[in-house]
Amino acid sequence: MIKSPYKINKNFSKLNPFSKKNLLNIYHKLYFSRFVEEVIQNEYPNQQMKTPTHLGIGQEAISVGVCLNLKKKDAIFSHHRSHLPYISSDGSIYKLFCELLGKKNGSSGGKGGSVHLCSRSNGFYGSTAILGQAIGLAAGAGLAFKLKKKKNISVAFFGNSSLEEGLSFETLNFCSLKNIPTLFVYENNFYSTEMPNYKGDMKNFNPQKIVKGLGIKYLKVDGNNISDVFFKSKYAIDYIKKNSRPVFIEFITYRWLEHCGPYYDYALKRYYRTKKEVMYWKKFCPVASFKKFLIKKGFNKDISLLEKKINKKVNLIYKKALKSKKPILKDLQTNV
Amino acid sequence: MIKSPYKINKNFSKLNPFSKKNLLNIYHKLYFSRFVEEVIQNEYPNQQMKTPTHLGIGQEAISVGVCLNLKKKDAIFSHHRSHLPYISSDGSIYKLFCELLGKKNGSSGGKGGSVHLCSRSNGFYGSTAILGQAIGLAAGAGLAFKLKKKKNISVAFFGNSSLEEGLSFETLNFCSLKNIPTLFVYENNFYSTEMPNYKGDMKNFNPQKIVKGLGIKYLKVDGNNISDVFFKSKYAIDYIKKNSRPVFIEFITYRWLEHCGPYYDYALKRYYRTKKEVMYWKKFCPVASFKKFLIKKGFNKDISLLEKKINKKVNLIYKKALKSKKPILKDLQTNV
Amino acid sequence: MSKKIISYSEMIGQAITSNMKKNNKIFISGLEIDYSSKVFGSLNKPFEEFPSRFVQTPAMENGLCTILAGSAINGMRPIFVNNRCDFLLLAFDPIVNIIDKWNYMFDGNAGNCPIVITAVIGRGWGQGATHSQSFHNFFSRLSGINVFLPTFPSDVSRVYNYALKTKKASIILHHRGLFKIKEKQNFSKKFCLSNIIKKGKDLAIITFSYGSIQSLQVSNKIEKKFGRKITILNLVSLNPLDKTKILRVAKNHKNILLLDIDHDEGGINDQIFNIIKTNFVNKIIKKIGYKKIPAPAAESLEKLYYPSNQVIYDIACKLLQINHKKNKIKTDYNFVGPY
Amino acid sequence: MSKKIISYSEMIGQAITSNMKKNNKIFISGLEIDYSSKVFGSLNKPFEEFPSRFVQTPAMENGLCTILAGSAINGMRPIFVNNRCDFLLLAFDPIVNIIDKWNYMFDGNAGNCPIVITAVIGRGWGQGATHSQSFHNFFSRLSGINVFLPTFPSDVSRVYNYALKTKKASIILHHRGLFKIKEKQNFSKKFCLSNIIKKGKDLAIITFSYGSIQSLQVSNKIEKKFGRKITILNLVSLNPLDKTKILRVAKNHKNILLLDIDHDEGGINDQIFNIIKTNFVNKIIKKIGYKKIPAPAAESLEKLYYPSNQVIYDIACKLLQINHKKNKIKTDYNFVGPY
Ligand SMILES: Cc1ncc(C[n+]2csc(CCOP(=O)(O)OP(=O)(O)O)c2C)c(N)n1
Ligand SMILES: Cc1ncc(C[n+]2csc(CCOP(=O)(O)OP(=O)(O)O)c2C)c(N)n1
Ligand SMILES: [Mg+2]
Ligand SMILES: [Mg+2]
Repeated sequence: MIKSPYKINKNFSKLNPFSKKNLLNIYHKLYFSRFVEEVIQNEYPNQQMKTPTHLGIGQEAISVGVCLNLKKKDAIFSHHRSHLPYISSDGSIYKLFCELLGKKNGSSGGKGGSVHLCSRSNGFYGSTAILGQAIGLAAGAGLAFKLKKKKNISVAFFGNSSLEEGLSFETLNFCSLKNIPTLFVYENNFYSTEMPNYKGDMKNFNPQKIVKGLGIKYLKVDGNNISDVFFKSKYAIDYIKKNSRPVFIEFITYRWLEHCGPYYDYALKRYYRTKKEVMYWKKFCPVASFKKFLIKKGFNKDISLLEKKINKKVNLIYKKALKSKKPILKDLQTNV
Repeated sequence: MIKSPYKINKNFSKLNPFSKKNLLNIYHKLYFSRFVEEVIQNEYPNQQMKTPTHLGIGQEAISVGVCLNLKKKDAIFSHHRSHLPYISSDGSIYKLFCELLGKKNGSSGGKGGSVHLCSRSNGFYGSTAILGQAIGLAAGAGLAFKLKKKKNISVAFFGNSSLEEGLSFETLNFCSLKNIPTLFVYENNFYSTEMPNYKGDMKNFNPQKIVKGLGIKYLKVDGNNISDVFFKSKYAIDYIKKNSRPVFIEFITYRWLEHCGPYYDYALKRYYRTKKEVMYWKKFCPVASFKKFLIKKGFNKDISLLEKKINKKVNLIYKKALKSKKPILKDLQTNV
Repeated sequence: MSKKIISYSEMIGQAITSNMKKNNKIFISGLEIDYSSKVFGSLNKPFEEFPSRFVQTPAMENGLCTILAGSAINGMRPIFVNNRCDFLLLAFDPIVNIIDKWNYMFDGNAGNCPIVITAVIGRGWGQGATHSQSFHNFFSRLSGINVFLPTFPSDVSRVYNYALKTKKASIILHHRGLFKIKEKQNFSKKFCLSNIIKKGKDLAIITFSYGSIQSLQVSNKIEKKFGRKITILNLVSLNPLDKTKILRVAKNHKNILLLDIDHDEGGINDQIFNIIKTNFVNKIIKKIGYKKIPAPAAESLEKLYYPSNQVIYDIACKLLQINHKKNKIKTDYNFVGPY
Repeated sequence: MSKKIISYSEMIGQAITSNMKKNNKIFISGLEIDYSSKVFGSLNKPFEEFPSRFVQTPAMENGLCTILAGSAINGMRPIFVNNRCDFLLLAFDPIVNIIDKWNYMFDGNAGNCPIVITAVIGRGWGQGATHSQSFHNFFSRLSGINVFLPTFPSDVSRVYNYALKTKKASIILHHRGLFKIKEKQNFSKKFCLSNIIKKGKDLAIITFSYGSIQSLQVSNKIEKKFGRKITILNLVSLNPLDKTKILRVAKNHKNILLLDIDHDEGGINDQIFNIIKTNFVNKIIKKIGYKKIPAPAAESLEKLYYPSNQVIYDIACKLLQINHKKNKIKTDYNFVGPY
């Protein structure tokens, strides 16, 4: 069984100086991400969202924590598990639902599906379905910022397999060589599809040594702890801006659901990991653990209000999306 | 100016226990390699060898030293700078000349040119013109040995740029993961075409850290010292066979001539490196320095005899190759 | 035994397994190949019988293809399995610069490179632009690689038996809509580049892969409704192309319909058009292919992007000078996702 | 000024430089681009004027192409320079899955990706199979990328001016035999997909890149010897293809010769053949291309592999029903290596 190298809920105390409003804002983002994904999870079996969908439930703290430190003009790219970074960068939920439902009002007019989201005005430049591309594209956006002498940074969200592709190696070497202001967000969730990385494909693979061997600053962070994610990525982003150098962060996290689709693996009798393991990791839930911290602070009521509000709002938006129009013949050949 | 991290002719004393015959055999191989390349260098301007040719003069010790430790059934692959590994694996010089001259008797029937040599019966499986391929192909040959439960190993000869390609990263990870018996011979000659690696493309690139980060044993060796090359590659090959694990050796060396063609860069007024630098490195000549060692041992006469014999033989072979037949229409569409 | 019904997917597994039994040089490699679905079930059987001959790998299409080519050059017979044809783009260098040319570049002196590359062509259920492509039109232009697109279990059987024995490399592309196709297992074992899967004198359709399935559905309907009979030539191999058979079919038909499962301009449709027209000036030929745009994800657009049975039906009827107007025919493509 | 004679290579440099002056988003990247030869001298001028806008890189074709695509998506106009078209195989994934589809996949909401990719097509002097390929037939099938193969300095000027301004991505392929072609610099600046570079009523040749040069040499000889006049349509763009012009030329000629600079089956020749035959049933069309094998290295084989002027001459004469028998014409391809 794969265990976390960190203790549960290690520490949120660094967030103590934050105002109540700020703290609730963070929780808002975490819970909102979770709930949107849960709506998709629940609706997916109805066969209305006909597009391969990779849910991020369990990994919310990473995108929320990183994106809290970004500016609207920074550039974000993501791999296939794209919903969370899209949501965290304030991409429209209506457009997300529409995209999944194949509607004209989707973020990509229905042409892209779950793996091709974008919200350019929010800095979410795009997600793609081919492993590694997000890494190269983000580096390219960073190169553009550098050439344009802008102070912005670019960010790539990606997982284990993307890192294995030669593309990532080439890109990291380039970014190191050319001083590209890019943050590499490596979501290490211990699995690629149904392969446990640490037994399988990445058995001898040491990201820290490799990344450092390319001259790039490397950090390892508990990806389920919003406080850690927030402060470490803040540090990284400051570092990038100050030194115009890339930074690579390995976030430890865990995906609860199956690789592609809405179910728990154990419910489908897939045996590449045990129910016990999933249950173990649920104890590291980034949303619940932070909620506990806030409840200890006495924000009980605010939280349940906030949750109810989100639930209602998101459900309404989903219904609206269901009713919105499908793209038709005249849309087929536009924007080629 | 790029300087060697090693002292000149550091030490041949480990070879002292070798018999005279053995020592002269090593010198034979070194001098033979050098002289064959010099014949090509001298004849190339006559425009009879119409194929882009990358001469290895200055780098002889690596292929000679490595190949002395190989068996006929081991598998060698090489990048574009292919003559030396081909010669060291006892590939026919007649076929080499014929190939360069575009003759039917060439090692590839004239279809391949300088970059596509092969001598399968001698274990030289092939060289290719695309950066990185030799690395992947050698790993594949190693995989085949492993699957066939053969005790042989495979070897890849390649330079700086091949190592930069994502292909090398993917391959090294694979070999580490699957316990592939492959020796990676990295000929670090400080340049790729006209780019000084350590100022340019490889400024932040640390092969040792990267290779180790992939769980592979790494050695760094003075590639101009035949004794070092011989013993370190012997050690590596024993290690590979014993542990069924890959080994990566970085050999430090220097290419004397232009990237592609027979001239000295300074003679063509190319300024990416100075004449002074080339002259400095000539003092590390792997052939001359070993010769000095043998002369000190009193093998003067044997050496000049051996050299004369080689000169005569090689020149004759070249003349024979010049006279041999060109491929004709009926050859064009065979072996597609 | 010989009357057993077998599916396309099972046939892949059976063909691979029986060849593995006979030849211990065959092994299977790819990423995600021990994914529980095992490429729509097609690898279940070989995996059960020869788990140790599976080489599951990291994500490294370029490296893996090069490595497997190297193993083939050194005497093995790798089957490089890909869950999508699109991923092969990352391996175009070893495919084109090594596998295609190895034999020729060394004039046969460096051995063969008998790798078998298989890949699934995604279609429908929101696969989108980068999970639904097929590069048969590109691969077919190479000289050193066979390109096969089997339609039926019988094709699968013959293609694998051939590909796993020939000295040349092969690329086998499986359309995702075919894995559940069933057939009685009493078919001929003789390898053929193409086969006539339906005979008729009124029209000839030359097509392959999922195009053959659609053509059958359309032809059956036309036969039932109007008694008009259609010949369907199923091109199992696009490289080499069965020019003899194409010309034989063309000779006997005035009207010919060409149906590609990619967009049509500058592809195999044009090549066949040329072959026919160069020999028979007066044939009436119509071509069908996708629109020249990437595949959209939304279902409503997918339906417009992929030629429906209706589109094929209408054009076939036009060629047959049947005025049907109100007749509707469904497209029977009911793949259920997500992957 | 306007009467200055300029070479193809100089024109590339000049076109890039003048665009760089006007648009500070343009930059140049590739490996070996500060190699002293600067892609046959073509980058000398931009490098002199804007050395800081050169991004020289390690060997990383896939990574680089993806990165440059990312920079284009973020507002820059990269020119991705390649010393050989063959190396692009390593970048087929970003070319096909990103650059070609970026606009469509996001329905225009994720911006354009206006990258310009240039590459040299090697030929002769023992380049061999992996340093001499051209993938125009593949690239032309993509929907989101323009494919240009300029023949003359005037084409170069117009193509670069267009490609560096349009929102779409472009691939510009330069045949190595063209870099020394010279022309007076008083040509029209108006961009066109194709142009007629010679007019005559007896035969039409439709071709491009180095094929246009060979066609000119052959036509001039035929005109001198036999007084027969040939039209040559120089296709500067293969994607989009100038169908209107092709049909206009076809309309006025009974005999048409198609000449590709790759092997011909299933390529642009077949596509043009189809376009013409679909509209004009009775045209007599001959096609010329390379043999369907990899390029050999030996000079004696290269001469047989690449269609010589003699081959074109003979076929043209046959179409013209000229019985010349003893007439010889040289192939004027005198590139000197090594690279
Ligand atoms: C080039 C390429 N090869 C294979 C795939 C198929 N594929 C999609 S997701 C995936 C595994 C992803 O795992 P990981 O990178 O760890 O991300 P996670 O799903 O865990 O977030 C694979 C192999 C692909 N999309 N692209
Ligand atoms: C994929 C690819 N990209 C570019 C080239 C062009 N090229 C040929 S050799 C070379 C540099 C090789 O330098 P290095 O690897 O250091 O080997 P050396 O020549 O020093 O032995 C380059 C860039 C190529 N052959 N293949
Ligand atoms: Mg993962
Ligand atoms: Mg080098």
